[in-house]
Amino acid sequence: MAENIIIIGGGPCGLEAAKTLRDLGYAPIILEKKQELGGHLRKWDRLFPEGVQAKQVLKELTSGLKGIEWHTSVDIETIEKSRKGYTVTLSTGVSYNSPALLLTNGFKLFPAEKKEEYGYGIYDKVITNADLEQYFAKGKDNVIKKPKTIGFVHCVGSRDEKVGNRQCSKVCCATAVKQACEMKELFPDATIYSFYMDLRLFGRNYEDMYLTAQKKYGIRYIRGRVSEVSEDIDGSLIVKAEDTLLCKPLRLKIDLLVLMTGIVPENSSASLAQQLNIELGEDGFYKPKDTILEPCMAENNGLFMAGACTGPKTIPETLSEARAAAVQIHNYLNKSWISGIL
Amino acid sequence: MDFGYSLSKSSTMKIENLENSKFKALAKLEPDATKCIGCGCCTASCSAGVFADMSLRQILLSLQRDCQDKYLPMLQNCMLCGKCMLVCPRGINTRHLILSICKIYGIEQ
Amino acid sequence: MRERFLVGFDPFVLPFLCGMVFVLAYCLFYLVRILAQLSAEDRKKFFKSLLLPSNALKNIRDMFLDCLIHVKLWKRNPNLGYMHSSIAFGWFMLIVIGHIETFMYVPGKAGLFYYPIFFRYFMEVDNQELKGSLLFFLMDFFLLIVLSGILLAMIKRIWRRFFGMRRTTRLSITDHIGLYSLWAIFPLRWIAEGFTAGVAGGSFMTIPINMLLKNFMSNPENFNIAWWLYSIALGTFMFALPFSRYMHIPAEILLIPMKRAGLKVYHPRKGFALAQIYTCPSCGVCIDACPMSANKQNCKDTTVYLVRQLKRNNARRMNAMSNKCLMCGKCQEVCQIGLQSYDIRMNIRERARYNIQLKHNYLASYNPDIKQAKVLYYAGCMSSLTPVIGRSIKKLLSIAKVDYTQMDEGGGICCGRPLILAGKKAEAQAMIAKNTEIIKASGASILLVSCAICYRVFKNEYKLSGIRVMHYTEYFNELIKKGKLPITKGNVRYAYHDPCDLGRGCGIYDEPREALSFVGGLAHAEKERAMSVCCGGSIGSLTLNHEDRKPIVEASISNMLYSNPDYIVTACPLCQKTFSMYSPVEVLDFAQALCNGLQEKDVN
Amino acid sequence: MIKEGKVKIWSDYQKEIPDDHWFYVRSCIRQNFFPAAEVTFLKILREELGKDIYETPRHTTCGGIAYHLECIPQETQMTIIARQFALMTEAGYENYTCSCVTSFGLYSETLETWHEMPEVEAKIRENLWKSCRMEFKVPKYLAHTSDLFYKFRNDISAKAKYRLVNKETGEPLKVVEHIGCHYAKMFPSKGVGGAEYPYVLAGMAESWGGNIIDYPERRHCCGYGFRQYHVKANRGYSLSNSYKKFESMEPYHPDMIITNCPGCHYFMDRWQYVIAEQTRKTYGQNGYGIPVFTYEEVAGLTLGYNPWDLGLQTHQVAVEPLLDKIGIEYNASEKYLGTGGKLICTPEFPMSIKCC
Repeated sequence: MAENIIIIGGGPCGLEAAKTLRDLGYAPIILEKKQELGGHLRKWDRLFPEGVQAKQVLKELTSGLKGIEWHTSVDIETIEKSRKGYTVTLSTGVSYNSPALLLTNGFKLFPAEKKEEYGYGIYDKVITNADLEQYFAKGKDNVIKKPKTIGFVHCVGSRDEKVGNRQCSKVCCATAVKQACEMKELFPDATIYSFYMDLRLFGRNYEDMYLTAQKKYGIRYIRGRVSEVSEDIDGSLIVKAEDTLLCKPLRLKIDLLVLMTGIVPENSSASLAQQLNIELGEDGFYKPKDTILEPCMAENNGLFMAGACTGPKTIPETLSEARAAAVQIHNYLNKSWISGIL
Repeated sequence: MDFGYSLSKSSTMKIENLENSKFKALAKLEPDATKCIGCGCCTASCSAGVFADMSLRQILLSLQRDCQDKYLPMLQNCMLCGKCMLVCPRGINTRHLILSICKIYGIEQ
Repeated sequence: MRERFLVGFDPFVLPFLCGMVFVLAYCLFYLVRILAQLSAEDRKKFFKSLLLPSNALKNIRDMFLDCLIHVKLWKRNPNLGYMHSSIAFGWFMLIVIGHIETFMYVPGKAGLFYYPIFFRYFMEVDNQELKGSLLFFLMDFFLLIVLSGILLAMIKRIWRRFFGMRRTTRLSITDHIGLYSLWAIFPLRWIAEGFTAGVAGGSFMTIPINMLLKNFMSNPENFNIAWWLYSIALGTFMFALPFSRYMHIPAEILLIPMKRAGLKVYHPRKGFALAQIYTCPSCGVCIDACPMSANKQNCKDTTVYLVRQLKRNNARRMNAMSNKCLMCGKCQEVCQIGLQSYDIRMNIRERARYNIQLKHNYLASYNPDIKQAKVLYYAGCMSSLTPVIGRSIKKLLSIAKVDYTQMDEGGGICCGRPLILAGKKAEAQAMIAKNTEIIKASGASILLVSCAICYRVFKNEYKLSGIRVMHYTEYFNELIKKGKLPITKGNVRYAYHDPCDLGRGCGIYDEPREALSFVGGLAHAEKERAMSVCCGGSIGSLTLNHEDRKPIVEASISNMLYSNPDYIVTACPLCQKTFSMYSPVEVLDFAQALCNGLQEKDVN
Repeated sequence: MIKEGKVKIWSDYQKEIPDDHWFYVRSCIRQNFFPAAEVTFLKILREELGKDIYETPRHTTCGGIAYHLECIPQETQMTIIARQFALMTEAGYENYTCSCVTSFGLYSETLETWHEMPEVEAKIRENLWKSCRMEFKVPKYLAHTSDLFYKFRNDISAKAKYRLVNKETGEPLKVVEHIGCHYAKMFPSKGVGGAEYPYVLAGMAESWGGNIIDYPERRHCCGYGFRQYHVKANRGYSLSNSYKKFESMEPYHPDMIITNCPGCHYFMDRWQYVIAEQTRKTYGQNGYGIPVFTYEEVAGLTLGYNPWDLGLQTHQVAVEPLLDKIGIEYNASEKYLGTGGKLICTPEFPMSIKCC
C-alpha cells in the first residue's frame, strides 16, 4: 500500500505537491483549515503578467485529485514526532500518520486596518487589492462607482517597521501595476495615481507591464509613500504624500484608494513552528535548513516546507517549490528506507 | 495691522481637478512624455547642466503635476545636443519632448 | 502635299486646343508667380545667369540631356532610362517633325497650335516624293518608339523590379488621370493616323492599319471619331497636367537655369522651392533611397510625398514629414532633378513656432582657460558618451608628438548643429559666436574635430579664417602619410560607414578609407560613399522614437555587413553608439581602428 | 465614514486609568492664560466626583518649553521631572497626572527612556540627589488630566444641567476635537483611542451630547510648535498651520472646538483674531469666530457653572453665541467683573472679528 504523506495547507502549493507526490507513488493527505481548497487564489480574478484568469489556474490545480485524500475545515489539535515520522491529530480526534510532513500553510494578507492612518474599515472609499480583485471577479461593488480619480498605495504593511514588517512582499508592485491597468480599462476617463517607494517589478515581462501602464494607460506614478488619508466633506478622500522626485509635498483628492496589502506569515505558522520546533525568521516566516541549498527542508528530519510559508512568492515560484519539495520527500524516504531508519 | 509676520504660502501641491489638457496635448505630440522612470540620467549627462540648472526629469514631472511655472525656465538653457536621448534607458525622444514642451507650454513673464 | 479642307479646322481639335491654351496659361501664370516670389537679388542673379552665353549653352545641354534623354535614369537602370527617354524624346520628335512638315507644306498654318498635331487629318498626298516619305517614315518610327515606351510604362506598373525599383509612388487621382490619358494618346494617334493614312500618307505603322480598315469601310478618312478620341486624350492630359506629376515636363525647363544661377531655397513653397516642387516627377526613387523606408510605414513620409503635401499646402503633414526626416541627404543625392529636400525641410523647421524660446544666458559668463597649442581638439557632446574615441585620439596625438589641447574637457558649448537641425538657426548663432571666440583666443592653427555632426557645422557655418578645420579622419590620414604614426597593416577587414554629415554633408569619402587601408583591408558595404545609408541614430530626425529607429538601424547594419567585415568602422560618435546597439559585429571608431594598428612598442 | 471601524480602533487603544488618589501638576500656559480651567478641573474632581487629588505649590515647570526650544539639555529636563516625581513620592502618591500635554509627552518620553536605558535613570537619580538631596519612585500610573475626565465622562454627564445640543432644534452641536500632538502621536498606546483616531475628547463630546466632525486636517498641529511661535521669524509659519486647520474645518460649520492641550487652546483661540486681522476672514457665524474650549470648561458649562467663573471672558473668541445656542444662562454685565464684583476693565474690541 502507498505510504501516506501529510500536507498541511491546501492552497496552490499543497495541491501541486500532493499531485507530484501521488505521481511518485505516495498517498498524500491534504489538511486544509478553510472550507475549500485553493487558498488565496480563490480571491483573485486575474494573475500578472499576462492576466491569466485565476479561476482557470484554480480549476487546473483542483482537478485530477484522484489518489489524493483531502480534508477541509480541519482544525489540527496536535502534531507529534515519533521515530516513524509524524502523527497529526485533529480536533475531531481523528489522527493521521506519515513518515514525512510537508508544510504549505502559505501566507496571510496584511490586515490593512492595522495601518490606521490609511483608514481602511473607517473611510468608505478605501479598499484593498483583495477587495478590488473581488470587484473584478463579481463586476460590482458598493464603493466603486465611476471613480474619476483613483489612487493605488504600494507597500501597505510591507517595508514598514511600524507595522512589524520590514520585508518587501515582492508581488504587490506587479499586482498594483496590473490592477491599475485593469481599472483604466474599466474607467477610461479616470486619472490613476500610484504611490510607490521603489517599484520592485523583478520578473520576466514585468517591466513591459510597467511600460504599458505608463504609455498605454497613462498611469501616473508618484514616488512617495502616502502618509495619511482623511475624508473630505463630500466623502472623497484626501491623500497626503510627498512627491520625492520633485521634493514637494502633495495633497490629492481622490474617489477611490486601493491599498496594496503585503504578504505576512499565516497565523498558524507561529503555533506550528512551536509544536514542530521550527525556527522562525525575524519576519515570522519559517527558516529553512539552508536558504540557498535547502529552501524546502526544515532542520528536523522528515519535515519539509514549500511556498509562501517560507516568504513571499509568486504562484509559479510556489508551484516549482511544491514540486521540488515533493521530490525531496521522495528522496528522503528512499534514503531512509535504505538506511533502515524507517 | 502689522504683526511683523504673516501667513506663508503653502508649498503643498494640491492635485484636485488638475489642469491636464496641456499635458494631454503634449503626450499626443510626443507619446514618450509618459514613459519617464525618473532615473535622472538626462540631468546627470546634460551638456547645459555644466553651466546652468537643467533637469528634464523635473520639468517633465512638474508638467504632470501642473506645477511647471518654476521649472520651465530651466528649459531655456537646453542646447538640444541630444545627449539625454542617448542615455535615456527608456529611449525617450528627449529632444522632441523638449521642443514639444516649448510649443505647448509658455513661460509667464 | 496639300490641304484636304480649305477651312483648315474641325471641331474635334477643340479639346486639344483648350487643353493646350490652359496649360500654357497656367505655366505662364506660375512662371510669373515664381519669378515674382524670388527676392529682387535672386531675380537679378537669375536673369544675369540666364543671359551669360556659357550658361545658356549649358542650360540647353542640360535640358536636352535631362528633360529628353533622361541620362541620369539611364545610369540608374537602362530599362527605366529607355522608358522615359523613348516617351519624352519620341514625343518631342513627333512634335518637332510635325512642325517641320507644317512649315514645309503649309507655312500659312504654322501659327495654329493644332495644325502640326493633327497634320495627318488636314493634309492629303498629291504626289509621291522622297522627302515626304522620309518624314512619313520618321513620324511612324518615333511613334513606334513612343509606343514601346508606353508599353514599358504599363509593364512598370506590375513589374517594378524590372526597372530596378522596389517601391514606387502611390499616385494621386490627377496622376492617374494624367497617366491613363498619356497611355491613351499614342495608341489613339496611331489609330487616328491609320484612318487617314490612305489619303494623308503614312509609313510602316499607319499604312497597315489603313489597309486593315479598308477591309471594313470604304472611306475611313472621313470617319473622324478616332481623331476626336485622340484630341480628347490630349486635352484630358493637358488639363490634368498642372495638377499631376506631369507638371514636371514644363517645370524642369525653368528649374534647370534656376539651379545654374545658384539660387537658394528661402521658403518651403515659394520661389525656387516652388519651381522644384513642380519639377518633381514623383518617380519615387527617393522612397527606396530613404533609410526610413526600412520601416514600411515610413514610406509615406519620404520626399516625394512631402512634395505632394507641399503642393497641397497641408501644414500638419508638412511639419510632421519634415520633422520625421533623418536629414541624411540621400534623397537629394539620388534625385533626378536634384530637389533640395534638405533645404526645404530646414525651411519648414525654421518656421515652427515655439512659446518658450531658448536663451542660453550662461554663455556670456563661460570663459574656459585653454592651454595654448598648435592643435585644438573639440570632442563634442556625444564624445563624452563614447570615451573610447577621445582616448584613442589622445593616444594617437601623443604618439605623433602633436602639440595639442582639448577645448571642451569636462564639457563645453555645443557646436550648434543640433539647434540648426531643430530649425533654431538664430539660437545656434550664439553657440557659434561663443565657440568662435574660444577657438580664436586659443591661438591654435588647426581645429581637430572627432564628431561628424560638429565638423559639418564648423566647416560650413563658422568663420574661422586662418584656422584649418579638420576632421580627425583627414588629420590622421595626413599624419600617417607623413609617417608620424607607426602603424602596421593587420589581417582584419573593416567596413567603413560614411557618416551622413561627413560624406554627403562635407564630401569626405577618401581620407578615412585611405587611412584605414594602412591598418587593414577594406570591406565594401552594399551601398557606400554618396549612397551610404544613414545609421538611423541621426539627431536630424526630431520625431522618430527609439523603437521606430530600430528597423532603420538594423537595415543600415545589414548594408554594412554586405561583404562580411570583421569590424564596422565609423567616424562619428553617434553612428558608433547607434550601430553598437544592434550590430552583431563589433563597431569601432575610426581612431580606435587606427590604434589597433599601432605597432606594439609604441603602445606601451 | 464607517463608525464600526473607529470603534474597533478605540477598543484597541484603551489605557488603564486608576480611579482615585492622584498627584496633580499644573500647566505653565494654562496657569497664566486660562487659570480657571485648572481650578474647575480640581473643583469637579473633588466636589462633583469626590476624588482625592493632591497638589503642591512646590512643583515647577516640567521644562518642556525650554527643552523643545533647545534651551536646556535632556538631562536637565529629566532631572526637573525627577524632582516632580520626588514630590509625588514624598506626598505618598503613585498616580501622577498632569494638566499639560507637552508635560504628558515629556513624562512619557522620560519614562520610556528610563525603561529602555536604566543607566540614564541611574544618572538622573544621582543628579537629583546631588542637586536637591531628593529621591523618587517612578509613578505607577501616568495620565493626562483629560484621561481622567474621559474616565469620568459619564459621571459628569449624569450630573449635567445642559447638553451640547442646539436648544432650538435639538440637534447635537458640531464639535471639533483637537488633541495636542504630544498626547498620542509620540506614543499611540499611551493615549485613549490611539494617535490616528483619538477618542479621549471625542468620548467626552459624545457623552455630553455633541457630535464630532471629522475634517481632513483633523490630525494637523495647531501650529504652536514651540520654535515656530517663540522665534518671531517663524511665527508666520505657526499662524499658517492654524489657518490650514480652520480652512479645512470651515465647510463643516463647527459650533465649537474642544482641545486638551494648553498651547492648542491658546493658539486656536488667539490666531483666529490674527487671521481675521490679516485676511478679514472669520470662521464662525455672523462675523464671530469659532469658540475654543478646554474640556474642563465644557464640563463646567454642562454642569451649569457660571461661564465667568470658568474664565470664558479671557477667551479671544466670544463664547456668548454658543452659550445662547445651548441655552446657558449668563449675565453679560458680569463678564468683566473681578472677584469682588468690581469692574476690572473692558478690553478693546477688534474690528475684524466680532467679540460681543
